[in-house]
Amino acid sequence: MSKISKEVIENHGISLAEFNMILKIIKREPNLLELGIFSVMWSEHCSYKSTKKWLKTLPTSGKRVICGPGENAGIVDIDDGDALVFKMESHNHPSFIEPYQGAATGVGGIMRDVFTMGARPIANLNSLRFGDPKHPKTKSLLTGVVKGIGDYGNCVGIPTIGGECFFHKCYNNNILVNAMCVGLVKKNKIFYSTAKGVGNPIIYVGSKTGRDGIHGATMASAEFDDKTQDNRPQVQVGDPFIEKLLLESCQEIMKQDAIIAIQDMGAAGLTSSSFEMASKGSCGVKLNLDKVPCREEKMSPYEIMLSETQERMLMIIKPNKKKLTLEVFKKWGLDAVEIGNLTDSGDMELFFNKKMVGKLPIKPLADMSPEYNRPAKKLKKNKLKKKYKDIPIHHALLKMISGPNHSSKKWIYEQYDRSVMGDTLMSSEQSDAAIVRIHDTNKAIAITCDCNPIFCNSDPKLGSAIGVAESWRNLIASGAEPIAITDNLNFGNPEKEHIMFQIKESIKGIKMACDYLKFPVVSGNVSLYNETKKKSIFPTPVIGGVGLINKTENIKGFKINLDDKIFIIGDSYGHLELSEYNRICGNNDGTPPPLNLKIEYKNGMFVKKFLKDYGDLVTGCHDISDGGLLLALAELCISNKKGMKIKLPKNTKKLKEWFFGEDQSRYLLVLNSTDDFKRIAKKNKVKISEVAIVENTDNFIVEDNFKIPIKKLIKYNNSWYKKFVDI
Amino acid sequence: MPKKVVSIIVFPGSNCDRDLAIAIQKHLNVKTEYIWHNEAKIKHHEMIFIPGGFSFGDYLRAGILATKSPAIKEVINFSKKGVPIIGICNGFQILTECKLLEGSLLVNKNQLFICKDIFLKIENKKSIFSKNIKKDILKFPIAHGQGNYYASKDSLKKLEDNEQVIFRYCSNKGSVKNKNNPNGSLNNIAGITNKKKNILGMMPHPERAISDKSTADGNIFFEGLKELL
Amino acid sequence: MIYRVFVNYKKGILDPEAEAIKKTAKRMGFKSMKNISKGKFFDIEISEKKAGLEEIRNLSEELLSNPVIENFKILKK
Amino acid sequence: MIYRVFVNYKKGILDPEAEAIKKTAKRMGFKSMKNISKGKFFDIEISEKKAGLEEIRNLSEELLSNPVIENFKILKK
Ligand SMILES: Nc1ncnc2c1ncn2[C@@H]1O[C@H](COP(=O)(O)OP(=O)(O)O)[C@@H](O)[C@H]1O
Ligand SMILES: [Mg+2]
Repeated sequence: MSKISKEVIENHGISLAEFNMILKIIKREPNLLELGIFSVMWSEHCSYKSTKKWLKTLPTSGKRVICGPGENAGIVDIDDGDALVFKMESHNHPSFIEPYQGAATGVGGIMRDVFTMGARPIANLNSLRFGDPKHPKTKSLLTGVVKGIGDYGNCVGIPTIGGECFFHKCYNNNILVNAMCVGLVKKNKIFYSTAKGVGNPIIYVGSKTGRDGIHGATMASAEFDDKTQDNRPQVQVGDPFIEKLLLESCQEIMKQDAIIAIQDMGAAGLTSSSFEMASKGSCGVKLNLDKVPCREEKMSPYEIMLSETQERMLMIIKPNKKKLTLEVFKKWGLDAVEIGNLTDSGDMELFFNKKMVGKLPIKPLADMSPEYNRPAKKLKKNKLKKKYKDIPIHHALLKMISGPNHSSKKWIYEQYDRSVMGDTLMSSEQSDAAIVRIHDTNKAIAITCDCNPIFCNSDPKLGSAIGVAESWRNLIASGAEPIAITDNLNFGNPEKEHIMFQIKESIKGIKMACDYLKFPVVSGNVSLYNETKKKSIFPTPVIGGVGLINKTENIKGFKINLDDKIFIIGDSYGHLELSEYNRICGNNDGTPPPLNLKIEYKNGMFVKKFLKDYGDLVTGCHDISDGGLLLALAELCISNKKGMKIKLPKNTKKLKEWFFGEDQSRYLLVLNSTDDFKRIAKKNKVKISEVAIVENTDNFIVEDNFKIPIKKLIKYNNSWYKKFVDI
Repeated sequence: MPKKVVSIIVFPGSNCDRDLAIAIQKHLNVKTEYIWHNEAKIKHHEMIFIPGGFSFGDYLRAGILATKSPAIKEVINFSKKGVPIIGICNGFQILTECKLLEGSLLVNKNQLFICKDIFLKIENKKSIFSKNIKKDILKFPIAHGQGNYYASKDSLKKLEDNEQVIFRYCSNKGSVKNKNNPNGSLNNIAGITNKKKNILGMMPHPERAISDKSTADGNIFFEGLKELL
Repeated sequence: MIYRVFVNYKKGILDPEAEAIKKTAKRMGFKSMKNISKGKFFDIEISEKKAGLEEIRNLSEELLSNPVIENFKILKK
Repeated sequence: MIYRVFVNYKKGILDPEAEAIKKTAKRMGFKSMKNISKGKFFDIEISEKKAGLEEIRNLSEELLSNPVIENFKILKK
């Protein structure tokens, strides 16, 4: 074996201290294959070395939690023997390099994480961040990513029902593509990844292994430089057809009591999947790498172990079910092979053509993986209060609804099959959360993705807490009981003190809000080094929330009817700093609105209970988030193609604050009868005020101020994407 | 009396098979049986459905790879005997690729996958599939990347003259205009039959419109098939 | 032995992708371009010589092209 | 003057479509087929002679092919 040079070690992203640790663990020099294995296992992506210490502080248990972080996805109980399996995952770097394939394989990866656990995926969502629309790459990135997400999910036949899309120049060279998947499983049919039983066969199934994305996992842990754009071998091509076959064949085998443990081959492919399974079960593993089905000629053990070819799974099978298992895979036309078996050695032993080519101890490698307490320091902000122009209210509204961030996302979501499987009740343009029915029942679940990077950039702790609160609020507004979240923490380079500060603060904020709202974290993902040429993205901790709707009659969306009255629930202070309004005026300074979790909880519980007990009185419900009250009202009108008349507040001197302030913990309730509502709100000491009435008009009318024809609102709202992608 | 059985052909990559079975059972008082594409015999052939999805990944051209499956040979045999056959979405694409139906379904004019609710005008009620539909305009979802119906001038004329066009994309009031055409189909064609009128192919998904609040017109479509069994 | 099969749309069939490329190319300033059309090709490696071409013709007819919309042409590589 | 631009996947990149076609062809009984790969081609008609080839090269690089996963080749027809 070749001696390992300093350069080789460096190329594997392994620090000197880490290399010394390796020597200590195996008590000799590793060969290249072993070094490669260490490098991927200890990469940021697989080992979470910069964030592990902080992630451990997150609240992960609750009365509905069946499985928290640590498995392929989190699981929560939704009664009647049903459970939901869900997780979010990023594919940021690959999507920047090849948007179509990068995004597609991101969707494929997260679906495998979910169906590995025995669940059938029932909904996909995605949270997207692109650069300035004026940036020359933005258009092709947007079109490629959206098509990639759509084509993959559509082909597998899982509805893509929601998400978010946001443009900002901080993402010019580092776009974010976070995909979330939710699956349904019977509580007593969950599969885990803990390997057990000496001698049991290890079965490989799925696509043949190629040289794709070797070192993909370490790439995700390294900052971009200009050269990265020419990095060819990193690109993996997705095959949604094989994914569909994997899904169906695994579901079929899972009915047969054949599988002891199962795990998808995600980042770091065969290496991490086999290591993790063995390590969880305190087993040893023997693999015959020449048995692995290969797409290319002459693939080396190194390439086979590190390949990131998509659509592959690894499973430990009961020996007496081996034949049956292989037959099922054959029926589905998939390559399935026994590539090794479990041992009691505690080691991973790798053979190639009958020769041992690598041997590593499993437990120490996992247990002694690096964990850093990286230094963190707040960056001093030099406040530049620029002069900016104050835009009149109705101009501001039109500008907002016709701009990139608040235009109708129709161009995006029409490319996603939302109706397949027949259970989509609301996709995310019809309600604050997307809603899908549990098949053949009267139950449904609500799902939402949220993050306000503008807030997080100014104050990562508060901004992240607001993200959690907004997710919680969205679920309540749709008529659900919030259950739990998954998170996707997207940040820059953690080796920089101010970025590490953002990460720690953000996790603190998530913890604070989750604790208070009893909204545990059951799974998640971390994506670091989202940074190019020293420019980092804004901290973007995306929160994916899931809630339960007991009866589909309780679902609320953006509906309004003639003569309904619209009330605001919660206090309005008129916080304009960092608001969408200020931004379109050219003012980007300030702090996010304060978040009082006690009031958040109180208001939320009030709305939740009112929707449950007096649901008949409520036509629709909507939370107030960026864009403030006026945008929330305009969205209701656009969605219903109906007009309304909006009242002025008592203090007419602060109209902009009233209409565009982004104070937290507020909802809009659309009521067809108000007496009970007023009485109960008073009893609960919840602040309410009537803000609008749905009249027989084709206009969006602000009393004594202005009116805009609804047709015009809709036209403005629909124009941006069309123009942008069509130029 | 034992229930009659309707066959649904399932290919690797089909994904509307379950929902189709549910819709059929809900309205037609029959059992449904899935026929795996590799089966060379279709036992029950009172009526045959080919569901939507992405058979064989829709690689090469949507539907073409599925036409090489043994079960399709059976479908072709039964089609000659006059067995009613319905292909929805991918099923329609498969039926054109194996030449049981005229024409071809090209990539949508805007080159994008399109998923949305559309309105369908029932062009004529002279086919066994349409004569009992108790409405003139139906609202169904579409979800396809290749639904742009094309046929040569001659065959198009024959289709029209012979009243083989069953469904056209239209407005909510039934007007058939270019702006109601979601995918570029010639003459706004959304569904056709063969010359003998025992085979129907259509792009929209009635099986996805049987319980949703936004449209339940699929029920009307399936009710209309009752007499066939 | 490798044969290359070319498949393209028949005359008169509107190809939106080619149209879009043309539009974009014009916008990007490729002025000399008068027209653009597109197609697919398949490189097929076969083992024996005899009957090979016949098989490839059948394959092209039955699988690789759709006669309603496409033409094909076989060349030896 | 017409140039034909050939675009295909770089070596080592998975082509799931070609895989699916190969499997089906085998099922159909085309036994002599050993391998199949695929690509696209573009026929571009240009007006003037000079600088034409240069323009086509740029077009191929920037629009017709995706340099991350594809190669291209230009031939005069
Ligand atoms: N930010 C986070 N919050 C909570 N759990 C997390 C977070 N990041 C990762 N995890 C958990 O760590 C485990 C490993 O994640 P990951 O490496 O992404 O898994 P996989 O390889 O299956 O995609 C998972 O159980 C995941 O849920
Ligand atoms: Mg996994």
